[in-house]
Amino acid sequence: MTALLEIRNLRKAYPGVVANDDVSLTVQPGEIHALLGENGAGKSTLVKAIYGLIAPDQGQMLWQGQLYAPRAPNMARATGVAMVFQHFSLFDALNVAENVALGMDHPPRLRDLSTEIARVSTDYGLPLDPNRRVGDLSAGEKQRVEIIRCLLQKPSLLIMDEPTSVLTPQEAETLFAALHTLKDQGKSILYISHKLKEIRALCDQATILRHGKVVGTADPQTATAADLAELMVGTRPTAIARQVRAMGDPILTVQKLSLAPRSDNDTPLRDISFVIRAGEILGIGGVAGNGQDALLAALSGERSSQGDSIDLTGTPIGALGPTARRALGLLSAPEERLGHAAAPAMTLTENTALTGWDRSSLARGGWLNWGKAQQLAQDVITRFDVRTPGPQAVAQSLSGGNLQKFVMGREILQDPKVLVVNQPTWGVDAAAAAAIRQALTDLADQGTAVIVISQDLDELTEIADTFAALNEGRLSPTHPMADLTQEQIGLMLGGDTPIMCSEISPPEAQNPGPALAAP
Amino acid sequence: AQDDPLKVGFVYVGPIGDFGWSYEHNEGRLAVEEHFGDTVETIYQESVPEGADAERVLTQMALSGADMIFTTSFGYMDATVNVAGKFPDVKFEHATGYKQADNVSVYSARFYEGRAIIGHIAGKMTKTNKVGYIASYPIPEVIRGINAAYLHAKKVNPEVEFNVVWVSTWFDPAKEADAATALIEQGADVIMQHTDSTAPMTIAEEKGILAFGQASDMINFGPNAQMTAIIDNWAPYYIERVQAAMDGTWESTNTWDGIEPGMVEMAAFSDKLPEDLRAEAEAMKTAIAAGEYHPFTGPINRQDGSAWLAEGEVADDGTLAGMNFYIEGLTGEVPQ
Amino acid sequence: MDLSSINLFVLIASLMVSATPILLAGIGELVVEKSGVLNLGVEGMMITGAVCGFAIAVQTGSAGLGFIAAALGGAALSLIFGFLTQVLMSNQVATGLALTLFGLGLSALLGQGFIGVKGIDVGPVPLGPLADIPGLGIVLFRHDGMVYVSLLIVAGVWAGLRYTRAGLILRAVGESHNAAHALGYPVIRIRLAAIAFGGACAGLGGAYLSIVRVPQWTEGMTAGAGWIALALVVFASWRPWRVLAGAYLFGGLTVLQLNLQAAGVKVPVEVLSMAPYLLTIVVLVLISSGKGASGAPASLGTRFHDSG
Amino acid sequence: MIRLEQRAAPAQIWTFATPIVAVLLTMIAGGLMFAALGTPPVQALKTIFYDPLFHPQFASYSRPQLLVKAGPLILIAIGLSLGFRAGIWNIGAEGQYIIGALFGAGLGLAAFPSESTILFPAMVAAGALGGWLWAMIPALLRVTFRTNEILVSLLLVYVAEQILARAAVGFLRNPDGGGFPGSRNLAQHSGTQNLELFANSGLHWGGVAAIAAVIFAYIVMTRHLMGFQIRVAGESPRAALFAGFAPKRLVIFCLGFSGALAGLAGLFEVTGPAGQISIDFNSGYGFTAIIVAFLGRLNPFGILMAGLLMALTYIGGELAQLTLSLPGAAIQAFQGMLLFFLLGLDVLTNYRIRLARRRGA
Ligand SMILES: Nc1ncnc2c1ncn2[C@@H]1O[C@H](COP(=O)(O)OP(=O)(O)OP(=O)(O)O)[C@@H](O)[C@H]1O
Ligand SMILES: Nc1ncnc2c1ncn2[C@@H]1O[C@H](COP(=O)(O)OP(=O)(O)OP(=O)(O)O)[C@@H](O)[C@H]1O
Ligand SMILES: [Mg+2]
Ligand SMILES: [Mg+2]
Repeated sequence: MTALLEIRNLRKAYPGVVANDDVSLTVQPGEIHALLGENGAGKSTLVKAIYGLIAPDQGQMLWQGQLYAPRAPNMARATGVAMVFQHFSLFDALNVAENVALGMDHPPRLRDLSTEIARVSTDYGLPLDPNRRVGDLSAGEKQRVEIIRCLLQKPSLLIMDEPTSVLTPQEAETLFAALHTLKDQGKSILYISHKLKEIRALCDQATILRHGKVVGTADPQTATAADLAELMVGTRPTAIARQVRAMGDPILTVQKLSLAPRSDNDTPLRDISFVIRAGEILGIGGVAGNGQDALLAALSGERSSQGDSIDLTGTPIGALGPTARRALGLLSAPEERLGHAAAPAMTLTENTALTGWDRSSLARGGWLNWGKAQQLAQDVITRFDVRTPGPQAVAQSLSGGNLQKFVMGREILQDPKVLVVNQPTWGVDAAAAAAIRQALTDLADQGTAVIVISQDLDELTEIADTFAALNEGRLSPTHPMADLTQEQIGLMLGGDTPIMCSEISPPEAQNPGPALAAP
Repeated sequence: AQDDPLKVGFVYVGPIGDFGWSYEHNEGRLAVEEHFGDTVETIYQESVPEGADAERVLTQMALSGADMIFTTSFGYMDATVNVAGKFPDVKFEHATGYKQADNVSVYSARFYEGRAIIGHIAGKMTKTNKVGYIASYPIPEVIRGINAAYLHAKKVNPEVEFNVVWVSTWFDPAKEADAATALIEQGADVIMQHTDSTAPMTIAEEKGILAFGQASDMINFGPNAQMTAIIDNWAPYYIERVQAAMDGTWESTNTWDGIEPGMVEMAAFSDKLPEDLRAEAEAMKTAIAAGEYHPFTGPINRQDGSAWLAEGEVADDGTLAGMNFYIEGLTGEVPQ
Repeated sequence: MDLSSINLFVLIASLMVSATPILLAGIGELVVEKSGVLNLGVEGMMITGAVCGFAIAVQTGSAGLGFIAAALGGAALSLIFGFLTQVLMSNQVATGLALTLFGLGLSALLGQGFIGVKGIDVGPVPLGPLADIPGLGIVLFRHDGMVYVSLLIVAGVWAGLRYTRAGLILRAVGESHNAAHALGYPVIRIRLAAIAFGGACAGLGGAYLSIVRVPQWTEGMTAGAGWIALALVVFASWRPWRVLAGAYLFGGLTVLQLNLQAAGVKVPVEVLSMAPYLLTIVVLVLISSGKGASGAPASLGTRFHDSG
Repeated sequence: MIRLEQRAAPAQIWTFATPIVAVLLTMIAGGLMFAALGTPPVQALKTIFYDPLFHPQFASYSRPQLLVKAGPLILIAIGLSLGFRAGIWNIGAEGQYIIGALFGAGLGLAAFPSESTILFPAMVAAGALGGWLWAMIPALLRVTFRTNEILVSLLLVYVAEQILARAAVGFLRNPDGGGFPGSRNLAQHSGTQNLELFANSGLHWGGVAAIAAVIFAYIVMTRHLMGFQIRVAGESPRAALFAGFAPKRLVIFCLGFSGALAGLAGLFEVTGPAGQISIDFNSGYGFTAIIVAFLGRLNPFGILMAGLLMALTYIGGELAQLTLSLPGAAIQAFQGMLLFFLLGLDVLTNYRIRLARRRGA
């Protein structure tokens, strides 16, 4: 049997870094092939070469035994390669059908295409309205657009670069089902992900990259997650360490917090109420697009609400802006690292001043003390093991995981009373993700109230003391994490209220039971 | 050295390609070159804004060795006087201003003499009794022109009406064309302009009505439309002044010349005009040139009806130079 | 004062003529901006079109050839901008302004031999009995060909952007050049084509002035029309029909104020001359205070670099 | 095939070398143009670039004139650059320049013939106020109605020009001027004149203000929170919101600041080199300053250099017209070329040129 795609000794160098070094790899027909590696290992570079987006410096590719050298994506598509990009290649101002049409070389008329999108999307269990504006879609829905766009081309090889990083478990499940269907149809899939669990469940073969080189192959069905992680990083990941601790006094009380939607497809917040105590980690789960961004904005102060809807240790802060809230000790880190939590082209020193100028007294009378800011940035870098040349590096030169560590560290070192984070380990490799989770746990151990908004239930199970679910802008009551089964959580995510014995009734909360053990 | 040619500088407010004000001054410069040949050297600078840059340009011109400088726009007045103060050996000639100094002469043209003649023709030729007038800015020069034309149109046609449109520009072909169109649509069948482009003439030609050229002979643009044109002819004056400078007879003067020495020239009267009207126009021109007739001869009342000039009284140059009122019969107001 | 002397049909007809240069330039710039490029050099391209068009029209006696030359001239000039901003990634705002400066100088040099030369006659398109329809005939059927061409271009741009694949790709490139590139579209080539189209339209607009509306060549004769054309695109929220509406609104106000003056309306002249600008601002405020996004292409004015 | 490859960090050397290379290339291209026009190219280039600085006849006068000419350009460009960095587009500085001049001159004329020593400083304040107020129109419309400030500020230029014309022939006209348009000459009255700082240099307070603005802008942009807010807002508007920087305040500040500086420039010109309000008082500084701002890469010292370079080409161009009879249009085209080269070569700071093979296989 000839391989569908064979890559031989491929090399691609960027100034200062060899992104792919002598990479060889074979994808068989009907195979789901995993490509593993930590941030910056060269995975995206390799698949971009296959898709014709970049020209390799050396090496060859063979497609069913024939020499294959796509000069542009349309050649790749004509050959039978389709790709779902790690960073969306979507056009916000255009609708779903138009976006799909743009990814096809010979699309049918838009009206016919719309029908087809509707059909294929239901077939694969990934429902989509072809007439919606993509800018108004949630991250998960955007991902579906990319996937449907590929599926419509009936590719022989489907490349997916970290497709599940923005999906809920349910969405991921439907995606996996769809991938299995494709596999059964004899198609091959090249699958990139940091989530070892899903790779083990899904893939037939795995190639692991480190620093641009292939460091090994493995059969994910038999290898353990720890084995794979060790291959990727070079060391075994350590488990999260947690102390047994008692919860302190209630610190942040949210009462009937509502926000109107800002556009037709924006999710409103509806009557959100919860209480969090010192030392508690509250995990807020939910499917993408159910109001996570709005909730973070409402808590961080980017969007203001009624003054008394949010109360921080007795001070109504709903009407205050981000700076005033930071002064009172409420800090936050939004989901999008580049362009929201950090300014891409600015240095780490400057990005430290971004949220620290007031609380960390980096400015006096409006005059900034850059020396002090640099010191703080250096502290963050050292304490949180941010891999970067130094505080003078610009934010966008950091890999995703490192930038995320920096953002977290920046807030944590400012000694928050309450820290709110949204998707703290989105698209971050296993080692970095573990470090971030550990940092959040340590913070809680020191008495900070931590709110973790995340779609990653494993993550929440691992670190959260209490759990609430966000569904269409409503927040469920809070329950101790330990009391919840996966099934109950699933119901809560869907907006149902499971029958519980241990609903936490603020503010005189009881002890949340035994501390979670490391998994 | 004695044999060096006399260096004469010219400063223009617009591009010499405007086919209007600056173009005509540059024609004067070319006439000087032609007339004196190697004994003069001319230099010029075009599109010099009237504000802050004028003084520098004049200074540089003086530094470059110019013996004589013509500053050809009103707005250069103070700059000219200032620079003249610093270069007492350089002779300055400032157009259309009023500030003289030992080495600064002023000169201007009595365009209103020409306006009187075209007013007369317009009064006779209009059938709708509506004359359209495209005016630039409400400055004495322009107001004087309106008054002179209206006075003489009214004399021969008591029914005549002037519609004045102020376009707030000296040179914007598109806007001038629009103004001409608007006037014609309002019933005007004769167009006069006191702006620099040929656009109104072209529109008049297109719409088959009558018009008068401004600044230069625009017969090219309105072979059927142009009745005559008031031509700025600076050449005789420039030649005379340069000659004076060469002869060492130059002194500061205040010149306000009209038809007689040829500073204001009338283009050939169109043969579309009736014979007798052409004769009248010629006669008027001759009378003005000979000093027998002054266009502003009383009785003339101001717009509000108050007396300005008594019977037989002739306007003095001072009042004319600063004229900022309409005469009786004109409608509308002078924008203030 | 005699408002009855203002004939509405005639007024509309003349505002169409008055608005055609800015309409042409504006619709061209709309296409450029839809592709994500901000070219502030409209004035420079218009004046270059004006001189090229006039020169060729006079020399060949054909208005059609003149307009073709103007389109080519405008497009050629715009490609200087295209090369600098797309290939060398120079700043678009500054390069556009430099283009205006260069175009004004270049056109004056090219036009030196055409000062005082009479243009050619361009009559209305003979539309037979249509022209005699009362009212409508004056408004719609007595124009020169370019007025109709400009309307066709607007319709073409509208339909092209909305219904064709090329239009979709153009919009996509203007929305996100990175995504378009990732899908394999030649971002730079598409943008260069859009820039050239914009230059050609601006050239036509300038030539309409020098060949039809004025008609003559003089330096600086566009007198700021390019700036108004740029303003139109923003005013129109990047929608073709609104460019038409904006051009006719602005042209209409300009023509109307002259007509009101000619009719002797007792409103200070300065107020009337300011009116087109002030009313445009008022309309703009009304539009923008309503709901809805501005419609600006998301990557307007930003640089694109293919790092692969 | 030639391709551009991004540098890891901007090449410092090219930051300084590109302007020099650009000038050299402009000399070649411009020289060809001058030759085509029948002017000896070397002489033309020498006249434009060398004579204003070193010609025995002109230099002593032209050298200080460089700052006189560059002063308003720098002053306005500095103001604009702050907004441009924040993504706030004031392209109506020309209008603010006019209104600033009108306000300042209006005060001076109202107080005429006062010789009070506080009159001139009060006029300076009035000039800044005038420009600030005129800029507040687009600012407030943007803040309250989200109206596009590019368009409003541009349209207001035309409105300001009408007001200027009306002032010159109407309400500010010199009552002793015999009905001629234009105001009294402010530079000729001790109470209202913008003093020449060194005799015969032409240098006036506007140049001092320009230098001060450069230093002020540099300090604000690098050290002050306001400058930091401006940079963040321009770089990443969402990050600015997250940081808690209020965008509306920034719009008001940036438009107001640029308006005030443009107004100041107008005031210094009307009381100094121009002397009076006249119909055509403004001469495009507000638009040229936009080029200067970008040419200076929105950096205060860059703007200083760019302003001086532009001034050099203006003054050198005037000399070339004078001494070589080059048409003004050729100078304009030449300036355009210089800008093209300067802007185009900027790429070398951030990219290197590489000859790349296409396709490995
Ligand atoms: N356009 C580029 N220019 C320069 N260097 C690049 C470019 N793209 C990638 N690199 C470098 O190539 C290396 C590999 O990057 P690549 O994006 O392939 O990593 P990855 O394995 O996909 O990482 P991740 O898991 O974060 O997506 C990185 O170290 C990066 O520095
Ligand atoms: N144009 C570029 N120039 C230089 N380095 C680049 C460029 N594009 C990407 N990189 C580098 O490539 C590396 C990987 O980038 P990539 O965009 O694939 O994902 P990432 O930043 O690792 O984040 P994540 O995978 O978490 O989304 C980063 O170190 C980044 O700095
Ligand atoms: Mg990545
Ligand atoms: Mg990647």
